[in-house]
Amino acid sequence: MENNDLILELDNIHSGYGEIEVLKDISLWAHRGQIVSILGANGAGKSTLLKTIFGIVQPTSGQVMYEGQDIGRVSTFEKLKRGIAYVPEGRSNFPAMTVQENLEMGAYSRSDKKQIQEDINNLCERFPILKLKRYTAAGNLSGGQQQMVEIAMGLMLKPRLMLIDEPTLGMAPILVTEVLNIIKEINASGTTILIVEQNAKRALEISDYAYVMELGKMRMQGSAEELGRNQEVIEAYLGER
Amino acid sequence: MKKTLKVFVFLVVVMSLALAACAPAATPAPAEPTAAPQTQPTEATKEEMPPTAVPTEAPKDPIKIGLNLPLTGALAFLGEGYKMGIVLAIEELGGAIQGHPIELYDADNKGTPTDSVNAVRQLVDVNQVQVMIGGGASSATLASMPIILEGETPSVDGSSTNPTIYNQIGVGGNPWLFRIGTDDLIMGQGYSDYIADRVKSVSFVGDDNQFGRGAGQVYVPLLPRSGAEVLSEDYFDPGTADYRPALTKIKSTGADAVLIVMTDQSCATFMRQFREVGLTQQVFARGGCTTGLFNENTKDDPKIGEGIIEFSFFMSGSDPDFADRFFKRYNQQVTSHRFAGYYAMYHTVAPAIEAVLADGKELTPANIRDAIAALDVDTAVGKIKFDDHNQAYTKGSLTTNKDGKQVFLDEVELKPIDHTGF
Amino acid sequence: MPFQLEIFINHLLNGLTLGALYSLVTLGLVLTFSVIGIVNFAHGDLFMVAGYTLFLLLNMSIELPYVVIVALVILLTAFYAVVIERLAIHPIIEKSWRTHAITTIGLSIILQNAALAIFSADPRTTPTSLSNTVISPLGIRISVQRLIILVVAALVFAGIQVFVKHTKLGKTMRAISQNREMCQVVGINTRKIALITFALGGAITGLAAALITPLFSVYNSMGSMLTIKSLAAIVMGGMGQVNGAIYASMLMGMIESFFGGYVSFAYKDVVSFGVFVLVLFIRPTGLFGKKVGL
Amino acid sequence: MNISKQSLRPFILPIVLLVIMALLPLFNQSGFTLNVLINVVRWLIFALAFDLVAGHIGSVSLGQPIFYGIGAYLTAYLAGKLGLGWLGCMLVSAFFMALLALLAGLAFFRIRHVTFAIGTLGAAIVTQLVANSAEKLTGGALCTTGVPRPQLLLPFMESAIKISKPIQFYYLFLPFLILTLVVYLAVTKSRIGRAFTAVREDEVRASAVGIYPLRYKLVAFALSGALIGALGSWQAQYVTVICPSDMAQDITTSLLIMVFVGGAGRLSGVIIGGVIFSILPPFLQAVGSKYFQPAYQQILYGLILVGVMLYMPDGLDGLASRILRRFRGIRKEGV
Amino acid sequence: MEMQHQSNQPGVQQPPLLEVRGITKRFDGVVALHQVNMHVNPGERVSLIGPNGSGKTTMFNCITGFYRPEEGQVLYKGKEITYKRPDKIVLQGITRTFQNVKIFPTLTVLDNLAVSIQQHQEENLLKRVFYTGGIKKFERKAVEISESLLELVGLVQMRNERAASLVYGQRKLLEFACALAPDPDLIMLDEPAAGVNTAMVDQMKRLILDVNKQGKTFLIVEHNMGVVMDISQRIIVLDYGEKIAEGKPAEIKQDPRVQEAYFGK
Repeated sequence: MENNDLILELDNIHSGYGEIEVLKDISLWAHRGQIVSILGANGAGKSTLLKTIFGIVQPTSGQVMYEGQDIGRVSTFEKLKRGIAYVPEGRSNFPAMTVQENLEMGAYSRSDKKQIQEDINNLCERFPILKLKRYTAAGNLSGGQQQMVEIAMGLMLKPRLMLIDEPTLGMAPILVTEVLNIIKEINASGTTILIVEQNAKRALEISDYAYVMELGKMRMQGSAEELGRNQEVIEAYLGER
Repeated sequence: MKKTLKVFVFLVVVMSLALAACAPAATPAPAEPTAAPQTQPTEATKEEMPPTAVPTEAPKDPIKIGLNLPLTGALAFLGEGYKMGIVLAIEELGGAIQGHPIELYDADNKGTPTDSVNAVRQLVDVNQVQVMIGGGASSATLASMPIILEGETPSVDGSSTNPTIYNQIGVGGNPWLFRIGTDDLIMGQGYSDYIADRVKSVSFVGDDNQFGRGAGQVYVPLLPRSGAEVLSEDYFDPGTADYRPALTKIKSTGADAVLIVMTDQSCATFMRQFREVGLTQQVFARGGCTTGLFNENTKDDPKIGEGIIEFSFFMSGSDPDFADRFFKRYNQQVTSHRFAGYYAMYHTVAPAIEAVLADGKELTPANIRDAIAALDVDTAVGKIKFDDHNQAYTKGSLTTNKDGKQVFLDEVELKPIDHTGF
Repeated sequence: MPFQLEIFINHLLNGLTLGALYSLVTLGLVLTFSVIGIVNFAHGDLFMVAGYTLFLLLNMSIELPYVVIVALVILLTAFYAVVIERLAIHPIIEKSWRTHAITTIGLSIILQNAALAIFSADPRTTPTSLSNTVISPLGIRISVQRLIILVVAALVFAGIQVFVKHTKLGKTMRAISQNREMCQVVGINTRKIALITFALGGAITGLAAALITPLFSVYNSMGSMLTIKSLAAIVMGGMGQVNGAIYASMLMGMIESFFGGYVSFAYKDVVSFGVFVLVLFIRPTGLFGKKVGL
Repeated sequence: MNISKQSLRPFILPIVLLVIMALLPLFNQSGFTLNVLINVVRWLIFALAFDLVAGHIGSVSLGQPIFYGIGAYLTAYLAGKLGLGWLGCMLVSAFFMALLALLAGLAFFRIRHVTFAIGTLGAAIVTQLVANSAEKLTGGALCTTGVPRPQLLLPFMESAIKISKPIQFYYLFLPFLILTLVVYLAVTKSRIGRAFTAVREDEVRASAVGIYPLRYKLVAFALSGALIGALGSWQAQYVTVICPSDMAQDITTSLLIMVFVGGAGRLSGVIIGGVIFSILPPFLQAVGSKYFQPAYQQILYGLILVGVMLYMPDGLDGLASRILRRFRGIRKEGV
Repeated sequence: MEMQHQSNQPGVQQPPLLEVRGITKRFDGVVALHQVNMHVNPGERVSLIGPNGSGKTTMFNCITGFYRPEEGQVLYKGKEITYKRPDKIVLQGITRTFQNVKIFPTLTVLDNLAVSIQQHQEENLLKRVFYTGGIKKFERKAVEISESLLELVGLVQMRNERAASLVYGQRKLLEFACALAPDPDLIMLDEPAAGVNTAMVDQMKRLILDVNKQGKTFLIVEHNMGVVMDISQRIIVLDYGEKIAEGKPAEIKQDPRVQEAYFGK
């Protein structure tokens, strides 16, 4: 690995909901500028992992290091300010608000009003679909368009690290390509991306590095190429044998 | 096992609560003075016992008086007023009658039948009072009557104006309940004639409660018989009601006069809006539209209440001296209920108890009942003397407002009236 | 009865003012309901407390101008609301609506009886010089106080529209009412906004009380019916739709005025609640029910 | 039926309750105590019937006093005008209120949750206002008065006894509580109760196992309506006066408090809540009246209520279980 | 695991157990299913696959009566059940599970099963109230069936636990047992292998095959292609609410349209 600049480091994280432990001893590293994907079956704990990093779920033990600092006790608001954005899975926008308003809400933790409007304009230029639907209620958009809005909401923070949960869930293949291309583009402009994907094959295509989770534990890790060639991964997650 | 233990704990709770609640009845409570909120008459009297009373004698048995009144809920103003009058009366009596200290026991009947049953039960069985004052609302009084009968404890009522009660008390079956306030029917005849003499048509507006509705039942049929047409009849929830729609309607009917049956609670609001809409009709009233409280509530603009003619019993116009004493004591104006409470205590219960003591009899509820039935007391508002339906006929009074003050117009003799059909 | 235009206009005006009055009272409740999801059965009692506050301020030895008094009532009521939120609502905010309901019913019992113990059961009037000043445009007599209520209600509703659509706080409130989980993701402190919403609801209730009670009187049990009418308006307007609740309140005012004026006052509340129940049968989501949010 | 410890368990609490209730008058026969006991019986029946809907079906109906009030007014007519006996009145009231509940249920079960609660509250207010305004029918605010008291005529008696003493009322009333408990247990501890739970927890899933949710909701609503209707009928004959205030919101408030503070959907919870909150107000008044004004009693009541909600999240029933668990824990350690 | 049970192969002329004819379902104008035809033969194991949002669950809901399709018919054993209520359809012999496992959390494991059986035991509500002798018999029978099902799925020890205390995998097994409880002919499973560990996936597969051997028909929605390939005799592929392919697992794997839409080539 050429880039040794660690942006995110998880050490022996245990986490869960109430008495149910979902994550068991998870360790993970992400380097600046990478796309790191987390693969695994439903219920493996991938989403919980992202939520734990972002702080919506509190780890019971272990350490979350971001840019060399422990952010285990830092509020989500503060995390947003420090440049971590989180795009949850599913319809995670404000459906009765317009795209414009959704983007403004995405920038909730920022206070520079003028700059926010400028950034929204820029995003609209970059993603024509946003420009087209700028004053339409987000709930009236199609699933793919909504996903685009949600990613754009994350981008409003100009994050250095973006956590994206299943961005292509249930999308048509063409859209999948489009969304993944956007993610790649975001990455190219300098944002580190941690992505949870069910579509393992497509995820590996854009990733630099990948982890495979099973039942709340890390099963495997390696560069995307390595895992792509790994027979076990192919069998379990790529739908081929 | 867990369940059995749970049951055990539960039973302990039930037993302790139930028995604690009943304790006073199981072992008659030692004579403790009641903490009436504004006064400690008993304490005071014990020390200032007049020297004429035999000083060496041990303190005499207390007289226990129960108040069965709506003290919380929508009718709380009524019970509260009663109690103020009663407390003032006890203070003026020196807190005792012939050396027997007076103890007051509260029971909140919330103005509802069910709670009234509970309240009378408490007064009769737990507090074991010798005489009760109250009822307050007609429905509460009606519901408490069987319990009063069974508990064999006399009760004096001042404001249950429902004519139904007349037929059920005294020779009607319940010799324990006495009314010093006259009911709607007794008052209604005279007042209908009075109104019909002056105007040809009337719009009727009343409080939407027992008081307003009960009056409506009497006046709406009586007025046409006396010769005045009733052009509209409306009732409003007291207090928050916006009367403007009704006032607009009254305007459209073009009646010569308005008859309003309202307590002090709603009358000020009604009259304020009456003036706002610009109505100029003569206003006749029953309830609390010329009282001190009304004038207090409209003191910002005395024109609001100007010229209302109100008919009532127990009105300060007949006994201005009492109104002054009341104001001195509470810094508040007299209302009918405050008046009624005072008269029930000072001019009815107290003389009866004195009579019992004078005869050297024991202060039992039955003896007090007989003494009340035999009362013949002259008061500023007429005689308190009960007929065979345990009804006393005090005088009615006509009052009006002038320059923000109540002015006494005339007295009206109230006579027994045929109650068949009620 | 022949149709008289003047009477009709009068009824229309009455319906408008009554509706404005109901909607001012409802507004404070619908905000907390839609943003925090609290069914507050003590709302009317907060109005009552604000009314007594007005009474006390009007009867102070120092005479303050009415505008100052209104501002004070608004501030104090917002403060009461904050205290109530901190003490009683905050600890149970995550619980079911049943817990909310019973806790606020308990609060309502406490407030009503505290008022009874402190102020006695006598109704208190709080007239201002404006409530006795009557003007008569087009031959319809109306007090300035009532006109002020109409104007202020209109301003408040316009203000609420602007607030909700164009300010960050307003947008945040809409956001919470639409998707609570997502709010955490963008960094909204929902607990803090809940407190602010309660304070805002309190302030509006204070404003309503400061304007409305001069026309009526204040007494301890006045809140119950106000709460129920507000709840009915909220449900009829479509569960937490601010505008829906306002329209529903106006509708109730109109029904009471016209049905009362032309048919029967005894049954006006029967009809307005009957309409409410009917609306639920026909449109279970309310008249203006949308799927999500404010 | 194989009589195991398991199957007897649900019956222990009601039987103990009934035995205590039946024996209490032996120790204290004052009218006050009996009146309190009658109120306990009344509220227990009311709360159990309310819980059938609110606790077991999960639809919090704030309109149950409708059945109570109409049952009472119906009885005033049946007993007063038609001279029907007390039992007849109760049965007829129960029948018609069950019917009314079925009709109301068909309309109201289209809505759910808070909307259902507020909708039924609206219906209760409409009913109360109609009772208040329809003077010809109900006597309006002046109430219907003079409902005859029950007359008991058993086969071996020569003439009927007029029931007027509290103790007579009490013992005539107690079997109705027994009946209510039997109905409550029979329904909730059986397969119907299981279906109720299924409907309450997940209507979609319930449909998927073949349960038609509306049917069970209607069954619960009708049963509740019948019991409350009979109760209203009884109350009319006990108090002899029926007013619109008998349908007032306070009743719903008390029910909510008893059932939800006690523990909804659990017999032990309803019994604990019902008994405590029907004894508490007269207790506060009788014992506390020397020290507090009624307003302060009410404030205390409100404070107790809020306190319970804030500090005992699983209700009094849950609290009792927790205390017992701790006791048991200590005992086990000790042994 | 190549266990093709020839004994369960449908006769060629036998009418289908379930037939879906031209079902169309829209939500707010968005078409979720468009003119879909499909059938399931008695004793068959059919899988319904496709990307999320392709209409699989919508199809399940249309068959089981939770949705009312705008067009088309659902026939079960030759009789139309299109607009029947869900509970009626269950009583006719179609049971189902849910994607986001649904059980009754406060009921015990045994009661969860019992409540699934009881509706099938008697029809008449009045009888249920008054005919207590029969109830006891039914109840005994229900417990018997439940016990044997718990044994089958391996939850015997948990019988008196509240269902809420089960872990995710156990809940799935309980839900599966509940689907078997009323002795249905057609069992519809919505993602039976999702979110459980590999051992449990194998257990689930075994269960499905075993139960199928006893003559039950299965219609399964599943994402785990390993499971789908192992247990399906026939696969139907949906995409954008339309049926794009149908056939044996091996054929489906080769189908270019499926490759494009589902496997993502």
